[in-house]
Amino acid sequence: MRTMRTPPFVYGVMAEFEDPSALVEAANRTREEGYQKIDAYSPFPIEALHDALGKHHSRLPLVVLIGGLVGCVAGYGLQYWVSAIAYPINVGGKPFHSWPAFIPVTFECTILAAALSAVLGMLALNGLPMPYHPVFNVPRFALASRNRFFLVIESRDAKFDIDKTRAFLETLKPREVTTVED
Amino acid sequence: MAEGLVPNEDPGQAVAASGGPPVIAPGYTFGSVTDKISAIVLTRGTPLGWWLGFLLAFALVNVLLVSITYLLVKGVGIWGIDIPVGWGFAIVNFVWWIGIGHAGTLISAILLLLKQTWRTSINRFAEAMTLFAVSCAGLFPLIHMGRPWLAYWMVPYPNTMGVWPQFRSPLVWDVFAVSTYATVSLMFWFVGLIPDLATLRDRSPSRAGRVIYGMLAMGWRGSARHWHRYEIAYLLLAGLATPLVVSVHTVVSFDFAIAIVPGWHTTIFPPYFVAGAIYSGFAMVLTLAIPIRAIYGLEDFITMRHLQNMAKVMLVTGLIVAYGYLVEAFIAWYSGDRFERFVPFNRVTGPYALFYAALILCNVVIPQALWLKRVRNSVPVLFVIAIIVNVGMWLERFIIVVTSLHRDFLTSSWGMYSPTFWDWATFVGTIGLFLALLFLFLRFLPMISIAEMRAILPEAKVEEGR
Amino acid sequence: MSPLNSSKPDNAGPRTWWRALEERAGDPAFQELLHNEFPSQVEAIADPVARRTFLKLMGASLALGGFTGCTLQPSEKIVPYVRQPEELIPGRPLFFATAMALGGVAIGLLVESHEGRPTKIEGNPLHPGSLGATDAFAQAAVLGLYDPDRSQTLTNLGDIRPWSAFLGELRAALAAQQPLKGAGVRILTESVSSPTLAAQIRDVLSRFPSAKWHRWDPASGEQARAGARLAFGEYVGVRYRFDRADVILALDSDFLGCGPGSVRYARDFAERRRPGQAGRMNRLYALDSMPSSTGARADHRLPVRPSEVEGLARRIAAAIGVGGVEQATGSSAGGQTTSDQTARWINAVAKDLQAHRGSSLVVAGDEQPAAVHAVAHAMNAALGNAGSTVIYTDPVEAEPADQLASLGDLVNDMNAGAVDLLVIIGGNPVYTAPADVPFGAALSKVRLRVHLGLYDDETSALCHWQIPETHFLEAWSDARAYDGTASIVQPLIAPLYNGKSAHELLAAFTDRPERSGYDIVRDYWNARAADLKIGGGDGAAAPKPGAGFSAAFESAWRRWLHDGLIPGTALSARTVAVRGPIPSTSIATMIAGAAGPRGAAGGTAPPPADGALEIVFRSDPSVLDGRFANNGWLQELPKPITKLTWDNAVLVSPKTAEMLKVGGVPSMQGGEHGQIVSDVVELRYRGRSVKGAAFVVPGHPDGCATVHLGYGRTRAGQVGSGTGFNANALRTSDAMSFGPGLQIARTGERYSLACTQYHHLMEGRGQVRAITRDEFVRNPSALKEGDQTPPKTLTLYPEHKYEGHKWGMTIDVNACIGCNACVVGCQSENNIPVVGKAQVLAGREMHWLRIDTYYRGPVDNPETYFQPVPCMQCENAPCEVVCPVGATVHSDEGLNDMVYNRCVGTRYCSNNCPYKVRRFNFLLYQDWTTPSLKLGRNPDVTVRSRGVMEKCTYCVQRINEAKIDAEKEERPLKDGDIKTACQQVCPADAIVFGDLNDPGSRVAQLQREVRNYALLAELNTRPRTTYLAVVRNVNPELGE
Amino acid sequence: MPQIFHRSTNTIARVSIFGAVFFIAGLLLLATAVSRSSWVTEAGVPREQPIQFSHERHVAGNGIDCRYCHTSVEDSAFAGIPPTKTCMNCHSQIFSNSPFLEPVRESFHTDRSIEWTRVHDLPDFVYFNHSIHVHKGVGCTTCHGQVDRMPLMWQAKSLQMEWCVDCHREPERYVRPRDAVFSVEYAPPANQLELGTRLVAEYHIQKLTSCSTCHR
Repeated sequence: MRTMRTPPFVYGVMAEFEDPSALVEAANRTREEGYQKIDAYSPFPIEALHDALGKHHSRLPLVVLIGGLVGCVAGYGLQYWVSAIAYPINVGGKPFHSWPAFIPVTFECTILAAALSAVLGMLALNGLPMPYHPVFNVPRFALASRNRFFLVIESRDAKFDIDKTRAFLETLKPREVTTVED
Repeated sequence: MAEGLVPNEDPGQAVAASGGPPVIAPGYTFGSVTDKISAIVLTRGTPLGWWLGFLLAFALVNVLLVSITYLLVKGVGIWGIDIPVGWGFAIVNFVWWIGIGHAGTLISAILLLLKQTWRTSINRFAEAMTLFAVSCAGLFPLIHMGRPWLAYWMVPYPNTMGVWPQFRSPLVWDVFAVSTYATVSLMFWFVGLIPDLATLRDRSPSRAGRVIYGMLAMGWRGSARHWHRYEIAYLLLAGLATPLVVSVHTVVSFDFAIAIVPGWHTTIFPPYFVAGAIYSGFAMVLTLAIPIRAIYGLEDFITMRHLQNMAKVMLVTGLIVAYGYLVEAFIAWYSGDRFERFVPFNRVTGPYALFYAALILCNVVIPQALWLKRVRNSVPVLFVIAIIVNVGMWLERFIIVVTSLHRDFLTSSWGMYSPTFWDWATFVGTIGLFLALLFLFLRFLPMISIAEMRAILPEAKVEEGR
Repeated sequence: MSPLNSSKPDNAGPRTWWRALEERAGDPAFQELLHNEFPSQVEAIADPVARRTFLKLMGASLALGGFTGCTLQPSEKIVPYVRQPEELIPGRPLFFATAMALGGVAIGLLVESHEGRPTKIEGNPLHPGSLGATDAFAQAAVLGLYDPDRSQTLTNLGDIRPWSAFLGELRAALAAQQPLKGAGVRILTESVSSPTLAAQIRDVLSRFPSAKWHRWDPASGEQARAGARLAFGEYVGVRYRFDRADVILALDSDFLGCGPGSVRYARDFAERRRPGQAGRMNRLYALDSMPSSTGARADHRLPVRPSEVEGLARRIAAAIGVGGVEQATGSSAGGQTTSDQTARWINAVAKDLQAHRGSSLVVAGDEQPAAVHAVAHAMNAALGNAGSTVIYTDPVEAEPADQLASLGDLVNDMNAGAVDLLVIIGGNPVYTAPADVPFGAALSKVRLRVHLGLYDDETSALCHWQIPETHFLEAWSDARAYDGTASIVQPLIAPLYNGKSAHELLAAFTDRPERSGYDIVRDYWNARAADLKIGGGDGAAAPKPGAGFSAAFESAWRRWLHDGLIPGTALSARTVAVRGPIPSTSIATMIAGAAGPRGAAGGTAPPPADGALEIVFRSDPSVLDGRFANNGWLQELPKPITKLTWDNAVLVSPKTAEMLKVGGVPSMQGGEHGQIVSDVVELRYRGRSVKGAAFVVPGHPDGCATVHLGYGRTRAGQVGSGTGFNANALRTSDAMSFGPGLQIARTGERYSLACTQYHHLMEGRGQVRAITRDEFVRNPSALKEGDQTPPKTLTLYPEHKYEGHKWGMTIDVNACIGCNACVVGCQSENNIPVVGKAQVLAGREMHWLRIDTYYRGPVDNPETYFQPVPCMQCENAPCEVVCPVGATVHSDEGLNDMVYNRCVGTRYCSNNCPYKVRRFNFLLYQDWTTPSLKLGRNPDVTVRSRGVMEKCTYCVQRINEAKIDAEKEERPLKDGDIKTACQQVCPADAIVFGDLNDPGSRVAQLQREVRNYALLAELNTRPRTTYLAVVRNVNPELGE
Repeated sequence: MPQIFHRSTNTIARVSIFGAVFFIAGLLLLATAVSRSSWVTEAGVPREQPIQFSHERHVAGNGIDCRYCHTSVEDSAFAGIPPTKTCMNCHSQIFSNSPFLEPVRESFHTDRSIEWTRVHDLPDFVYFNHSIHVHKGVGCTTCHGQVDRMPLMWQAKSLQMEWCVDCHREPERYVRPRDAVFSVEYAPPANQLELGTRLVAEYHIQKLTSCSTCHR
């Protein structure tokens, strides 16, 4: 995705907060300020935060639905083809296409496919795995998985200007503001 | 929707509302919760007790390996099975383990959907327990075959013979159900682990730890958008796992209900198997939770509240199971079918009467003590009852499998079954396997979901517009 | 050395095999081997090079079978003939007629041979003693032939020696005897029915006038012989005509189950019991001691101690006005003490017999004393049955003798040191001799002891020379059937172990010691040619071997071999008269003494108060007198009634067991279908004692215990040694079949008996349906009462259509006598393994076809029913639906196919089979290693390996064979073209197989009969195998 | 905390995850391919024999009919391997002292059979009957290939169950007129289906796919 550039390159500016409320507050302020390319990091999910960053509808449920349907059709199709077309055999006097007996497997296939698409879909949409990420360059960011809350304004943002942005973030009474290098 | 992990009301109020002890002791912060739980994993020295426990379990694993090797060399004839009783310990243990494997997913999924915040501190190792139980269970259908090396024939794949599995057979349903269940449970467990893996990555003192946990965490950084999709996915999984968990034991019960064997061929089986599964599952969670919280000093996280709730669930499911026994007998009588009628009679008066009596005692009589608050409040008593229920549920499966088969239609073919040394060795061996895996889990992964614990802390509450 | 050299190219029969051997004999390498190492030829034959057959022995790669598609098969060799026999088509079996003699009476057989390996034995339809059926012993003979434990080498005191060495010593001994006219020479044989052998012995006796010929054969009707002599003053052959008998009284006789002619008798008897012709149905009364097949089929059975039979017989005789029976010792006439029930019984029987003069029949059991036989003869005479239902002839056996006395004399002579040379031809007298006849001890006093036997057994151990005897499938001989019809016994294979036949051994006494059995037999019959009205047979003097046989003889000879019998040799009827009063038997008196007047009271008379019991000796239904002890098929064969395998037991009635406080309980392992843990009791009798496990038999008379002979062998072989206990140790010459004064004491020990069915009650599950004849005539539909067969419309699923063939089977429970021939026949046809006692104990026996035995009525005298249960071939087969890999599915003709190579062994099918007819290879049961056993297997049936399920296939290999032949001949299959193995051997013709889509087929007709019913029909499995209900011809006077 | 992973790991991680999917799929495909390959079936692999016997020479060269040696093919399940005698019928005159034929002569004189290596080896639980196939118009070359072009014999077809079942399902695609069964020149006509359908009716050829047709 990124084109070649020579580091050090500024990924964005990061502000660290003590508690979730502060972060949510900061996020709101930042959007009001007109920043678009922002992201927030917290050690546990904060619903309000997601709203603050701007709601966007997730396509994940659709992915799962499709996955489930595919699994369902594939599962039943396989059984039908095997028992009625590929090698029809009289089993205990039952008809070749004994649909009631095919329900359990169809169900399991549905669930399996749906579940797989849920997990893989989530990872894909989140762009995971991504072991390397610029924010990790900030030493204190390790606390993002413990008890600290971070807000990042990315340099991709139209309004981004390293000094102005830093200044703005300082106004949000963060514990500390750092430049995220890439 | 995404409130899933966040208590929709202040836990303090929740306590007030539901009465009884809180789901987490007061005075904890994000930091302290994180440190306390991750410390168990990240500690440098491994406690001696862990070593002892693990080595014991590992010894039993070797018993398992030996008995499986001998089995492969000689054949299933080393077990006590015969004609008419073609299924013995192998299937009994299979159903027992699978049943135990139900609590994890149930606690994680169903309680999640029901927004039961008390689940948070037990779901992690309940899920782990599920995985380990299922892997023990999965072993038996394989090794109980006359020619286990051909097990892959049960899987549909294009082969040079142009033949396929026979999809009318419940055993094929089993293959799909159990493998699906294992896969989904694994994913559910792993997805839940991701944020905690990130925590371990960030806190691990050793480079190796950072790298390994880092790889597993897949670069999780707690981005708000990620959290959003993460919760959707988690909820969807929960929604899928719930019918799955019900279907799995239903399918397992089909192994019997589909057959025409009197004592098996009954419609009550699916619900009563599922209830039994939850019953035994919670019993096993209690059996494990009680010592673990004591040993690792987690009483603050796994509080009396949890134990009491699990006790209540056991009481309910236990009653459903008891009801199952009643209906089974009633239907047998009501059917007017001489073969069906004979089964309950034979269970009560036949050569296996003692086992049946023990079953009723363990599964129906003793658990009634749980009606008493005093009992629910006494940890040791709960522990004992949980173990008794585990035994009882094993006996139930023994009764279903053996007493139905040993005297079916033609009196001329009536026979008996009794396990051999190798039956026992294999069974004990799987218990060893289960414990060994559990010990490894306790040592290398957070046994309580840190992220979710943070979410139920009071300080996690966000006051808007400050 | 072998008959090859003399065989002529135009001989009928297996000459091609001979020729192959001839080459073998010519092979110098082989000659050499022969002389230094005496290799068993089994290996030679099993090794593809020497075995001139390319068809590999089936099976060996089934173990790999699973991997089809993902493993390489090991490269295999094809080994063609060097010179291929003319009429042999590779891959197609040949059938040869021969005969098997047992107890001096032969049954005609057809033997199936694959590339020179006999694999399956069938009855010879042309043979009067067989009519196409056989008994279990004949079926098991194949295994006997290939038994690796057979005596394989000629040994002298254990050292392997060549035949020439033996000849040398024998000739020397004979030379020494010449001046003494052979005074020191003794020959001991079993009952001899082979005319050739008899002639040879006579020849020897003529060379050594002072030599003696003794006979001892525990399996031949000793007492019947004595009885005939007692009645008629001479030995007489007795032959029954059950086809002519309306009313039959069996005096403790199991004429259906065992004894000469039983196979034929079963057929004749069954023919007269077809309820289809209710008018022709016969009625059978049985005085029965140890419950027997005959007792089970009887319309009225009275359980009595053997000792009581004589008294009752005499009273019945008296009641029908036979003279000369009363003045037996007082005991037997104690009518006044008789219970009314018995009295009623006796009167009813007497009345019925009298009502059928000329068409009634009284049969005395072989184990009954001479007097009873005599009384029976007297009754038959008085009833005018002689000549109609019972035919008297010259004895079938050559020169019958009082064998007990004969053995006694021999022992005395031996003890007196008068015997220098004893040649024991067959048999195992050291083991079978009664306890008070110290044969073994006396034997050591003989200077030169020679034993010709199939096994290196107890007798061989005490002899200088052990000569491996040829199996009857290996050697030329001849034998007479129950009616005297002679058959040529022709071999199907060269002796596997360089054995010698009795003929060849006796030839050693003559000046032409190297003559082959083939020449001897041929020359004998050539000499007989004249009296057989065969032109040109040059009469008296036997011609030079191989020298000019007339063309007429050659053609006759060929026909004899082809037909399996020599026409016109049946013994003709003659009239004999019963002489005067019949003295009472010593035993009866003894028992009267012991038991007091009650002894003869019969029926329900209580046992002697002093707790002393009566002991009853019977030859075992499976191993007979022990001669079949090393035959795994027979050892594992569940004995009729008791269902015991691998052991004999002390069989007592429930009452007696209660009195003795003994019995057995099913163990947790195996249970009712496998392991019965019984009390071990000590039998004390006449100062001798043995220990055995007690076993309760409903219907067994009170106050006596039955023990079967033939067990407790010490040198039977790997299979037979150490099974059961030796009842001969108690048997004394004055009470050979029963005697008083038995004491039974509990030892406190327990012993596990392998019993395949211990629960004999039907629990109201309708396995067997029975009805009386009168009811059947009045209202046949009464049979259908309580029938819950669901209507075919009761299903959501559409029917499967079966165009073309639709195989089905009916089994007539009314005809089945539980003789087990079908079980062994099935085992032989389908390569069913022997699993051994331990596995039977675990409830894992492998028989595809089992005979369930059910009781109805009072435990002291229940009605007994035999129900053969093969796979039902259900149309809605429960087993198929649950198989995950489709290893058992339906064929287009409605067969429930079992595909071994697809089976992964979940055993779900067996669990779901309501008939429990499926069998599982829990361990590796097949013997993959022993070469000789491989030879005996049926190459048309897969040899199953470990971990796969198996079951009855309706002999699908036979179905396919017949279908292919019909297709090639472009003709439709005829009803009867296909016979399943069980159907073919059934003496009672109880099993019928055929095409249900052909309305004319027998099976279709039978399934339309009102008696037809399906087992567990209410389960809607729609079995293709159905049963025909029992119709019992009850005497209204006695009622049910 | 310093960055643990290098930038490249992102790509590596994703590639390896998706790669794994395709890798496993590939393995399965390979397995199915191998199980049908001649490495497993040994189809098309000439077998070493004790004698350099050439069907090419005897069939194409001398035009000997199949049945001259494989005598029982019309009567028995087994087509028959010629006894040494059959070889000697000719070779007592022709090439009577060729070194190649020494094993034959040796067998004939010492009366020890020649040990041929089995080329067409069905598993022992499969019961194939030559006579009925020949009778129903299945030509020798249909299964055994162009024997007349095989210097050393090899197995022409896979002999795997799917191959058998293929013909048992649609015999019309393979059967030929009875008189052409033993012909090695016979080539299926353009209208095979039409001809086949006619023959199937004419010869009463059933489509036998029941297990017990071949497995007992």
